[in-house]
Amino acid sequence: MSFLSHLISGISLGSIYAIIALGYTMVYGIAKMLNFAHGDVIMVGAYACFFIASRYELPVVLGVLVAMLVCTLLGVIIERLAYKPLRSASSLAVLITAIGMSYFLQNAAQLMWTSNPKVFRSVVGDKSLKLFGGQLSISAIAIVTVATCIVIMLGLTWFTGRTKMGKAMRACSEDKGAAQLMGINVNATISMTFAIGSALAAIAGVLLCSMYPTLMPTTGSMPGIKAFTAAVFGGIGSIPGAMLGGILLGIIEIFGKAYVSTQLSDAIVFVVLIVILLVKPAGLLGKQVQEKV
Amino acid sequence: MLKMQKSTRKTVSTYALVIVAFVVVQGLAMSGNISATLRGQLVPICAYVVMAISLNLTVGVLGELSLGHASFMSVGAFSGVVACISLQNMIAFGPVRLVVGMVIGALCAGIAGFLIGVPVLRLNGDYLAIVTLAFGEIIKNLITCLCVGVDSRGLRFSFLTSADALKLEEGGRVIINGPMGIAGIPKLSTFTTGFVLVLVTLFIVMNLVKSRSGRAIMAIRDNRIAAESVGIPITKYKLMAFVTSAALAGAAGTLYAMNFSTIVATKFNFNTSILILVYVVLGGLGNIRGSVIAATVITILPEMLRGFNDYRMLVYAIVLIIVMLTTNNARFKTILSRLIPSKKATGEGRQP
Amino acid sequence: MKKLLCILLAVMMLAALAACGDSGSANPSSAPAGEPSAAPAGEASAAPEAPAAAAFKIGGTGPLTGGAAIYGQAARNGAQIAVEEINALGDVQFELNYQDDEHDAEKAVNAYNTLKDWGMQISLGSVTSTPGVATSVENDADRIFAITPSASAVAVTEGKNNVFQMCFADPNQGSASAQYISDQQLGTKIAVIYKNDDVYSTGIYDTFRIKAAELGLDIVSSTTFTEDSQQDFSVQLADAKNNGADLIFLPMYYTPASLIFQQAKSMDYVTKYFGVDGMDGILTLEGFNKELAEGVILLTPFNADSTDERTVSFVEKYKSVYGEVPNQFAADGYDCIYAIYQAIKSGGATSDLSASDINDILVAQFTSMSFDGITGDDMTWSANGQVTKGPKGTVIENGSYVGLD
Amino acid sequence: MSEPRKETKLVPVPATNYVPERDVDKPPILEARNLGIDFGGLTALEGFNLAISPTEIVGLIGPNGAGKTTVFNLLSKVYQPTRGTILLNGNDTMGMSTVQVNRAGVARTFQNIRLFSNLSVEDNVKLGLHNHIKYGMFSGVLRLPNYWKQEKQANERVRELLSIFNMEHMVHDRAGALPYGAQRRLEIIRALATAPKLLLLDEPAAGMNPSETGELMENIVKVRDTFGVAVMLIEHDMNLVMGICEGICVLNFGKIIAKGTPSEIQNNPVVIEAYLGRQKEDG
Repeated sequence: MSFLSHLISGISLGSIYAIIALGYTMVYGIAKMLNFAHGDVIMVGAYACFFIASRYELPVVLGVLVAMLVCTLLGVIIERLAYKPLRSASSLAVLITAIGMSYFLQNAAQLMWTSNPKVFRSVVGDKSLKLFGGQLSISAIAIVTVATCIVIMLGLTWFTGRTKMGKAMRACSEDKGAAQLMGINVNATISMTFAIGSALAAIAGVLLCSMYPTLMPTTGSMPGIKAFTAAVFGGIGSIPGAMLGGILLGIIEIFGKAYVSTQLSDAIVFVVLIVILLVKPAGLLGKQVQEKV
Repeated sequence: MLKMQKSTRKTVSTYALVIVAFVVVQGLAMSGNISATLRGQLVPICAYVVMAISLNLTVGVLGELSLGHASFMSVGAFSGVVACISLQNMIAFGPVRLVVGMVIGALCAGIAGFLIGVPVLRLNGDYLAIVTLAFGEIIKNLITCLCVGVDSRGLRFSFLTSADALKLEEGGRVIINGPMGIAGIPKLSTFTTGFVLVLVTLFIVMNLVKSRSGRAIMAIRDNRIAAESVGIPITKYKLMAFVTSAALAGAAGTLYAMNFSTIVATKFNFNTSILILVYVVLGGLGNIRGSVIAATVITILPEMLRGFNDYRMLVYAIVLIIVMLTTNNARFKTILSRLIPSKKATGEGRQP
Repeated sequence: MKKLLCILLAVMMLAALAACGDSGSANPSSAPAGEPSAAPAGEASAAPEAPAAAAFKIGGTGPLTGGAAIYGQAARNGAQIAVEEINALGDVQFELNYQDDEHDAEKAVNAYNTLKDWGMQISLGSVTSTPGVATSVENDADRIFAITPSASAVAVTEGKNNVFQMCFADPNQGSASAQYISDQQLGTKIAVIYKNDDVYSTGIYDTFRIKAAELGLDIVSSTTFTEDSQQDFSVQLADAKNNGADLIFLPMYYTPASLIFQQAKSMDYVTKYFGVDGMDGILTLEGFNKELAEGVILLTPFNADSTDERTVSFVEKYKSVYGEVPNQFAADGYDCIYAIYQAIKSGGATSDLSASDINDILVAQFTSMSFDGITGDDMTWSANGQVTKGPKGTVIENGSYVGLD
Repeated sequence: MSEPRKETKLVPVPATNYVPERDVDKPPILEARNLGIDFGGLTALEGFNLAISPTEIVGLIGPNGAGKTTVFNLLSKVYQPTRGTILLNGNDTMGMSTVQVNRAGVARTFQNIRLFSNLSVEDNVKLGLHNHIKYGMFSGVLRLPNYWKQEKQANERVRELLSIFNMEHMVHDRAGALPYGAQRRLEIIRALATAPKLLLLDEPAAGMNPSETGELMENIVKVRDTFGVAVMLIEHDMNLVMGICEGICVLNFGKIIAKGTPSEIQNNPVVIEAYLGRQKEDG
């Protein structure tokens, strides 16, 4: 029974990583950049939802919508101001700029909202589902998170596979120059990707803070890094890969703690990551691209 | 041969820059014309300069992104300090003990670099980056669980337990106490030793780059397939660059740790690795002199921003973004090059 | 490269200008201590009106940015309130300067040196332990007296004769907690969850474990978390539950503790909790469901809901200035200033003395005086710098702290 | 690998592949037997048999996508063959890496030039000399006497090699900044610097004007004569191929459709239909 409940904790933690990882992987796929500020966009989204839903006690749905709106705008603005001027620069320069942006968001949040933690009120309440005569309980937020994660994954797969905009995104990620020649507006497509990635970040922020309800300016950074790991784990650039990587990471983290050692849990996660990458150098579902000679 | 002298001139100017900076600062310090803040930063600056040069060897010269360079600093710091403390009775003279500590720190970090490098260097690009990040986290986690003590029987180790599991004899001393790290480190590092380490690092890296091995390393960066086609064994040279880089970082770690009375494993986290990467990128990939300057400026910068009080780190972030935008954006670059007449010849670029 | 250089230099220049222009206090260290500061320091932390008489320059370092900023800011704010109160009394003037150390030893030494350049005569050490260990060595070497509000590791005071703590040292808390649990028979099967990359948390746990063994308390589960994994506690709680713990000891700050309470509830795990002084502040968390902490017992020297006159007045002031209920760090900061004030008055120190002269006077006073503050009555300090004050057992009842015994 | 080979015996070397008056009785420097490779179930090359004698110049021609570069990639071990054997000087190269076959005497250039573009011309050639410069990392870092001696020899050798194509004056230029033709020539020099026995040139004349091509033709012959190497080249310029190649091998759809001397190939109806004919239509 404890195995099952650990598994459930792992899956629900992993689903949050998965949603964040989806944002990472989309942006990476198209802009070929590691957007280290993604974790901090999550934090901003969570704060937006906190102010609407917890502090002013407005409807939760409104909180989520406002959070998505705020994050989408923020994502697009960040892209325009900080990343677009570096479109032709080396990927390392963009990486460092993204890190600068991450520092900026954290420090701005600290100045605006203080470093005092806020306790986030779960968007679905603290009900839980009892099974096996109460031996196993699954919290409502865990169910909602896993469901949201699956819906988002399916939605994104549909979006990139079937819609015009989605196809444009895939085209840009394959070859920007060729896409441009085919009449695709590359800049608009990249902005759109950031918008979608950031809206996902808002959802991830709300769910993250509903499950683990302390909110601080640094809340997003560690889940951000772990989700980045998850994205690589699953094969960066691959949407199902991000989902799989996120959930596996969550499960490994919880199982590592439960069955090996809580002291070494961080190390265990990363050891598994390294082993997987050594066996499958492009991640679980990533494509191994061979250089043409 | 005229142009040959030019690249030599560049090397000489890098040494000259470091030596002049040392002489000037040392002179000011002797005559008491230097603030305590700057004086306190001299050793960390030297350590970060060495870190930046050594990471440049991996990122700029070898062309592989490493996000875990701080972990080698960590290995060097902890092993070097353990060596310095346990040799306290054997080597009385501080500077010699420090040098021995640095050599041991470099060795241990080099071994760590080798152990990590052998399996992972066949990965490329972002995958290699994430694996180095992962190793950084693993090393941080492992050192947090490690206790080391010394008594008359020699070094005692224990893992995942606490310091009393070391079962030290009377008069023994706990050196690494798990998460509490090391406290009570004798302050052996001085600006002079830091300066010497910077010179040694410059000597090693610049000579390496301008030798047969360095050429092979740069060839791998520029075109791996072509390098193979002329008979250059990729793994050997990747490993050479990576291990050298790790060993130098280890020596820098010892220097750094021996300047503060305490170090903890969590200091050498992802953020520290990123900070060092910032030095390298700002200074220019493969540009050793740039790394030296960038490491110095970026280390001093947050202290100069203290006037901004709570806004300090916000301003720091903004400065970082603006500097990245201005130095890497094509439009800004052309504007700048119009303002500043550039004498850049063809031979430069990424070449150190 | 040239371009880069120019930009960097320009940025540095700007920064330097800004630094000078803003604080006006970047005087070289050679400026005689006690000289009336020409420009009123622009720091937010400095006294609002330039003191007429020469003020004692008190400096402290603490995390004012980053993840640990809450502790540094609280200590600074608490100390600032005390400084303003004392300055209003008129007999002794203080000038407070708090510098950011980002909870990092290296940055703390930088911050300390900045304060030295400013002409610091008395130091408040560092707010957190790791930086505290680094700066206390400097305090010792420079002979600048230090009393730290909350750097509780033993290594902070160990081997230095002029560094004092306002808070309990970690081992004292650990053994006092075990003693208290045993005396009050709160439980026999104890589970411990601690943060194993944190000096404070492990410091308490180490002595708790030893003392608990002496007292016959059975530690049935001992699990950890780190800075990187402080969100999910389901495994740790399940371990405690499966091992039949009847009390969980939480030597940690209140942020992770609030998550533990919440997750235990969603697991339907009901047990007793025992916290340490870092738990204080949990009730002031914005949006925290106080029912979750119902019945939690903690050993803390400070209680913001106390009806004690000085505490009430401090809490009121703090709320009106900073808009938040002060936590224990703020109270420690406040007490540090008052303790210095008392020692200065009784020792007859004046602000024109050098830092090392003041140091000698304060060390003599601190090791002999008794101090009543808002974090405890009859506090005394041993020669090794550790404080002796009665830990107050406090229980959370109906959403507020209630003193035990 | 498991499928039985159709030809187990040594493939008889077609006499047409040898230049009659030269080396005909010496064993071939390189021999490919029944070579083939599949990419994900798709057969890119099949039944490739060829022998090259020690100082022969062989042309490999065929329409785009015929598998010419694939042959080079197999011979230089960028890809490992799915079927068949490559004998180098009579030794099986099975399991050898690119680095190892280079040391055994195969050097190549690339269709899309692969220079070390951030390094100087000098360094590019020195990298070709890499395995002939004998000092280790420590001599290099510590600048031991051996370093100076070896580097001096290398510098001289670099200038010697560059003089083949009259490129001595470019010795300090950045390779990536050279004009296109010079980059192609530098790549050949770099390959030559490894002291190969077989030089594989992938479209050496691509992007050159007729006078440059003429110069290149002379130089290829000169290189063969002075260094005594065998040369195999892929080229679309028929003047070059017909002008200097002693033997020509025509590929189409991954299969050899003809082998022979230039005149034989020119008159081969299959070749005309499959290759030359089509090229004429293309204009």
